[in-house]
Amino acid sequence: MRTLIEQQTEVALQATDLRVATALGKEILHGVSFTLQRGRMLALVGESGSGKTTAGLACLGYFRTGLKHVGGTVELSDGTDLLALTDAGRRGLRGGSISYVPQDPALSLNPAMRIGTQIMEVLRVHGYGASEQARRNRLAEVLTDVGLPNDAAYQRRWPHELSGGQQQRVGIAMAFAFRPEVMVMDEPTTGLDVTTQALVLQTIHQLVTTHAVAGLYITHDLAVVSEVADEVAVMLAGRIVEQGRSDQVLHDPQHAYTRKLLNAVPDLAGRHHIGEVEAVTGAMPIVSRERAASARVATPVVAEPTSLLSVADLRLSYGTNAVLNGIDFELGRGESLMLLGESGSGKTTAARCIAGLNDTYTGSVSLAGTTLQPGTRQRSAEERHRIQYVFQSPMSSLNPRRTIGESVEVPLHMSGTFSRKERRALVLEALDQVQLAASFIDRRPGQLSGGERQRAAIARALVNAPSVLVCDEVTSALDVSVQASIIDLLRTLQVETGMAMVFVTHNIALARHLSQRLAVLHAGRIVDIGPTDDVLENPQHSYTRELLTHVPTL
Amino acid sequence: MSISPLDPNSPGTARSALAAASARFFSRRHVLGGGMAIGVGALLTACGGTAVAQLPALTGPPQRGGILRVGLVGGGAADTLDAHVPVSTTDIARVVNLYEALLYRDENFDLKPLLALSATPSADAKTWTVRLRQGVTFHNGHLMTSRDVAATFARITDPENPKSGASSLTILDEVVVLDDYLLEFRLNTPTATFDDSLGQYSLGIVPDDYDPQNPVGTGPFRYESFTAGRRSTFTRNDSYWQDNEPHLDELRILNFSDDNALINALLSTQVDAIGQVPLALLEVLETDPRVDILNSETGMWLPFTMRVDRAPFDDVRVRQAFRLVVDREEMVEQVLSGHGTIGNDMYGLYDPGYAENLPQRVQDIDRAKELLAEAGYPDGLEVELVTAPIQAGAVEAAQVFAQQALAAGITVTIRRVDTTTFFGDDYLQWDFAQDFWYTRNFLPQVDNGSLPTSPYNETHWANPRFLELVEQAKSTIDPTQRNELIREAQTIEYDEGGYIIWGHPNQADAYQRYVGGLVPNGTGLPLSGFEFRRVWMGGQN
Amino acid sequence: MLGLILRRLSISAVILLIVSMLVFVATLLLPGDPAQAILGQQATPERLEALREQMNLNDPFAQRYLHWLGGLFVGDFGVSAASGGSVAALLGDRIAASLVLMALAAAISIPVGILVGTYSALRRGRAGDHAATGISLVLAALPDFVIGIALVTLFSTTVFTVLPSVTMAPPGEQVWDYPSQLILPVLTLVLVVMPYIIRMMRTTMIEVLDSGYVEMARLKGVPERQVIVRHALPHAIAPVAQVVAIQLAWLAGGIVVVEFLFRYPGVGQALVDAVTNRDVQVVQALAMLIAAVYVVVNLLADIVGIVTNPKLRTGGIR
Amino acid sequence: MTTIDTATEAIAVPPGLLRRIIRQRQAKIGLVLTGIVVLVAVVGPLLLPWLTGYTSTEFAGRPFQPDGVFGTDNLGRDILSRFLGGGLTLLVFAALATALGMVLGTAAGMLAAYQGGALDGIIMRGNDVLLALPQLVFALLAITVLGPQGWVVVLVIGITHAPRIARVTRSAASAVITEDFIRASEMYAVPRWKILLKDVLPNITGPLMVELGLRMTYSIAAIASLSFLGLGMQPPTADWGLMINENRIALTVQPWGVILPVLAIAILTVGSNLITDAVARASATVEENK
Repeated sequence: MRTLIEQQTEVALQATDLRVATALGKEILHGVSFTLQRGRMLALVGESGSGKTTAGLACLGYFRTGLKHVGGTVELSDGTDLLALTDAGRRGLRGGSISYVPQDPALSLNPAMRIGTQIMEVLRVHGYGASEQARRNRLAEVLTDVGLPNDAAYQRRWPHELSGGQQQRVGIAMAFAFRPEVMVMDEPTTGLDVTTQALVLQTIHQLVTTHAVAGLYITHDLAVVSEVADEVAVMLAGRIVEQGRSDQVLHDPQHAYTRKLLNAVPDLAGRHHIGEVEAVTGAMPIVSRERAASARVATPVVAEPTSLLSVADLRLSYGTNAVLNGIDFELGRGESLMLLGESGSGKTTAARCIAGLNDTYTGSVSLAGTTLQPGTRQRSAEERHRIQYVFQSPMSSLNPRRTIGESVEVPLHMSGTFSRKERRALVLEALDQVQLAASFIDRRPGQLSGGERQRAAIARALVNAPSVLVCDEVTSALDVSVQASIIDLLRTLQVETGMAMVFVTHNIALARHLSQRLAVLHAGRIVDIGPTDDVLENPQHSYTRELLTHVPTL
Repeated sequence: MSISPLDPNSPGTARSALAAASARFFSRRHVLGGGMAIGVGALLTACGGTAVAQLPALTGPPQRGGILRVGLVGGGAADTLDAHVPVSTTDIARVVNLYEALLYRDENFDLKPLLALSATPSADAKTWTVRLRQGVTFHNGHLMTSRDVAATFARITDPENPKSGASSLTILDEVVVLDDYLLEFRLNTPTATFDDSLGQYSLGIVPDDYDPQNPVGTGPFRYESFTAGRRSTFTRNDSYWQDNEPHLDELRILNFSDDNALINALLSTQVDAIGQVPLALLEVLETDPRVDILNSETGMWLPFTMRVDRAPFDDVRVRQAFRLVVDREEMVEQVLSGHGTIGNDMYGLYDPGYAENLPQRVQDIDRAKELLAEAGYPDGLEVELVTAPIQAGAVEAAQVFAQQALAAGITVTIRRVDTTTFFGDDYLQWDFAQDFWYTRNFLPQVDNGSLPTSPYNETHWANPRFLELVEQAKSTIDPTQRNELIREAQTIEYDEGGYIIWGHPNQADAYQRYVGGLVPNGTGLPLSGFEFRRVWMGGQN
Repeated sequence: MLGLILRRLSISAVILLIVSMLVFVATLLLPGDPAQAILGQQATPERLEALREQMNLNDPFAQRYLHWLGGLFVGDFGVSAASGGSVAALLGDRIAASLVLMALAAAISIPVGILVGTYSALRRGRAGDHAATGISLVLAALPDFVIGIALVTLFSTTVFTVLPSVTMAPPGEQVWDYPSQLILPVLTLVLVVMPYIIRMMRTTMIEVLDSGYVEMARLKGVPERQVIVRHALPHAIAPVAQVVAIQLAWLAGGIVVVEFLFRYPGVGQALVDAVTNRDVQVVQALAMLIAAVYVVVNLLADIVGIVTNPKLRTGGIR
Repeated sequence: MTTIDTATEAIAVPPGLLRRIIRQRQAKIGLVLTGIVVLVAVVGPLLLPWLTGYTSTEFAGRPFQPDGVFGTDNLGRDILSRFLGGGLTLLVFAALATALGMVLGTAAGMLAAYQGGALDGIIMRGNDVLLALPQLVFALLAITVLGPQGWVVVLVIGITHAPRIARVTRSAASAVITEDFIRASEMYAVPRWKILLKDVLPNITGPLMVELGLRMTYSIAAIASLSFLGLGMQPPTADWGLMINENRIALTVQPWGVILPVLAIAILTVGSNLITDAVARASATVEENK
């Protein structure tokens, strides 16, 4: 708050003591206040469920079904309280002087309306310009503003004919068309690739500054905040816990939660620890006995330099659509390799081929010199044990109808060599390894948090003491603070058990926290591979270089 | 349902039996007619009938003029105007009014002359001399003579294309024209009751140049229009030979698909008279002040049939036991709502020779159990009863029988089949089933169902003494003597036969009170045997 | 788009073909000989042989099937064993009568159902919605004959006696010449069919109203009426078309009970009569007819789905 | 180490499906309604002839007379006795048909969803073929061929339910099968039948229970309809559908023979539909919480 007063800027919207409750009376916003100023961007940061979207929509006087406004005001620059207006009054403002950019344009664009018509609709509803022609001109103009073609053919396209980035630009164009005073953007870049995200962020920044729009940017991504926002408000469970200029908040956080949040953000440079584990790489050599021994948590030891897992000329196509175009890499014992790629790069497919979940590939996957059969069912029990796979979403990878114990036990059951008692002992041991109490054994996934579920899923992979652990985006579905704890766990495990790990991710910022080696996947090929530092500091491929320049950092 | 139109001796006795019979002879068309009556929807919704004052019954002399609209259930695309192949109820209604046979059965089931003045047998009963009524003209104006009669019988018995009546005329060798109004029917077998055959409605006399496309007869009404399965219209035959008849200007016969629609049509005055009303609904109709019921006792019978050549019914004690378990009064009450007379296990109810001397058989469970025990079933037995909706009341009778038989330790499993199956390949082979017969005298009935040579011997009855008596009776011209023989034969049937004849259903029709001239009729044909020549419209029209 | 429609069309054709095989094979399971059944007691060996020849009963199975199938295309459904007449002649008027019944029921239940369903969705949670969903829940549970008998008891026989409960056009006239007789059968069908349309319309509308693009439209400041008409309704059409199709197809089968109840002279009653009499040719013809109605109606719904979905229309994904 | 979890991640344990069903008002109403009718149907036969003086097939008087509490039927039997004795067959047959349909449909649907490919194609096209004949028409066709017998009715109603259940099962199972825990089981080479039984089936109980209720309602309706058409239960069985068929000819004179069974069937189906709706709502809540 104090920082706002110093600014000599015009207030466009002031939210004071906003309170929102569910229809049943449970309050979910407990008095939120913030100010939006022309030409400046406020980032509303919080993890899922913090109430940030509800607060954002309240700026448009809109409450989703099941929610109701129970207190507080939203004053506009002319002093009117938006929340005191009638439905019609609010409607006149929405899309006009206050506009909204939705999180998922794929869902928010009407699939049965041409994009030009959808943008024109805003202009018509609010009576932009004097004539239809004026509106048409504005439509073309705003499309150009957001960096899209503005020809008639393009305007006649259907939403499904656009890429995700283009769809989001249309969403922005729609929000910007009527030249609003205030724009509320709800995670507009979530789900976009880094490169696209960078371009969209740039567009937003440009629009907000050049047209002096007051922006509210809702996000969970602190790195993005540092790129776009002038001020930051950090939300936790329906309250703003810290608010201030973004450089101050990000570099000198006052509130413990902000600190925790920042601490958990992975960092491309590997400058700080996320969780309790220090970055793996940086100055460290890939494999270093001394470092491993001296580090607070040791880096794993590679006993034999020979490769444990060897992937050669892995290819896979769905029909004419080639997903993998020949992947080759080697993985040594105890080594950690990151497979980095954006969506569609084939990284998950490659991981699944290795684990035997995808049996239609050509090329070979060998474990300790033995070429494996493509499908898990063709592989021997021993081979299945030695390669384990952890799925992306812990919501999906555990059977909700089974107890954690039952799920974790499955691999043991299938090996068929253990008695009931032994199985239980092994399950408990695995739960202990992932730092879950023994009491979890009889719980069901529905009773667990996302982080706990992911731990349980990891426990299932560990129960057979594998040589290779393949982790497929295991943190992408988790909030950043939980992500840190999981990364922490994986590193610990790797050190303790000495297993090799393939870590598949789209998040390059995790590289230095996890992996000794880094492979960059693009369009089904590995374009760059080598020790993490080498690749990050001296990228060979233009794609890697582009990627690196677009990564948002704190 | 068996039998009738085709058989020589039973004039006018067939209704849906007819149907079934002809179903067997000409595809199974009309089994629906009477058979489905109950169970098909009905809701008597009066489209009126609320506060109409009770109309007085018609009195006084018949009035001339008016149109009579008659509703009947049955008929379909195969309906015909051909004088000699009537199948459905509506067919019969049409032929009775378009054509006339030599003799006919009146409402008391007495054989009366129609186009013939007399029919007399020779002493050996092998030659019958028929004297024709004079001055009768066909609808086309031609005078009816012996040649037309001879041509008619030639047409019916055409070996290439025998008509319905042919099967009862197998005893007929030739028809000899003696003069314009005198003929001789020469038979190959002595038949003292050949006149019965001549009284069938399916033996209507047609001109020698008869063409069914141009249906010409001597009947009280002449053909006007006809749509198969829907309606037919007839107009008065102004040159009809009976004095003052017919009274009506026009007669319309309308086909209905079911009882429900039929009754509603009557109540909403869309028709003036309807034939064959479900007996259970008579009371409802009676409460309507505008409607009169024609409730006729008949000699129709709806028997259970036991095959006397198959176990367990090959043992006469079992057959008698089954006959003794039936509570006939209850049968008539439950199945016919009381509208019927109880039976005494004998057919030919109106035959002058009917064995009225035999005691009425009544339920006697103890005796039945005894008989069963003697026959080797001390603990009762299980039988399967095959039933089908062959006639109103058939399936119901089966259920009542099953219930009554329980008391004697007889477990009756009812196997209900559809009529097509009932009259299918296994017809006449069922061990224990049902059938339906119209009013018929004893000898014609025996010809149809109780001889080894009969077309419908469903009980496989072949008692030698019985056969002997029947043969004798056939050639006995003296009625008293013949009746004596008949009584003797019936006694055998009564003591050993395969039929359980528990009752004789009434024929119930309903009509608007302004319709006059309808009288109860024992033949079993609805609406006074379809004799609409006597009907007249009172008051209205 | 055309390709998609053609594909659907050919799938429908194949389905009908298989149904026809199924229906035809059913006859082979019947005991007895159809020629014998038709001729009955009149069957002499010569006549039997002649009729068999005429009915192609001596041909191999496949050939008989093809002959029967070919007959279907030219409207030759064979000969009714019960009446001896041609099945086509038997059914001609009845098809028209049934179509009248179906068309009336559809013409009432579809628009009313859509309106009530939409109303219910828009008033979610309020009294009007509760009433609509409650009543449609109860109606949806009731078998058709229960609804029919309830209506008859109410309007024809016991409570009021204002409407006729059976259809009985005098011979030679058509059922629709007597509109009052159509009221109860049509009303029964409407009450049977409409709850499903209401419920589906409500569910679909609620889903659409909760969708991102409707929220977006509201956040754009689009007036509520325009939100519903332009953004919500078009998306509800395809799913509702499916339900309407299912209901229409249901009508094709459901009229059996309703026609039987009201003695309405349509194909449904003909079917019951034919089953009662084991009139196989008629049962076959009607089963094929009803299957064809079902398949065609579903095909139409699919086409509506394709046409209203720009993704499919422009040959996009899927 | 500490697990950092935000507040919302602490997920409230949803109460069991059954409890959530019972909690709904309409489920309670539905249970009461269904309970009454089931009680009548099950206990009714035991009370005969003690309560009414007649068994369900004994004669009490002439047809359609007002004797006794509700009068007599088309054959002069006591309507109340017929009614009390006539519900059990309907319930048992409906339950059997539903069970048959559920087993066939669930198996086919799960197999189609899980195996995919050609088997899926065959099963689903087979479904389409069966669906092309409306249930009643299919039943009538079967009855034409096989005759109106109890087992035919059960079989044909069960079989005609199967494709509809298979569709629902398939779509529910397809959603489950995309879940990673199925992939995990496959990875551990868990036998396929075990995956279907342990991983898939328990996760589609919600939609299956809805389907069970729905199919039970429809089975009751379909079997009663067939009896009503005279093509289901055969006389002299006491059966509600058949009662309506036998007695509706006299609806004006003696309405109880029709009204009693119609009421019972109406209450039964409405009750079971209310329960089904409650199940659907309850299992929808589960989905959201998952």
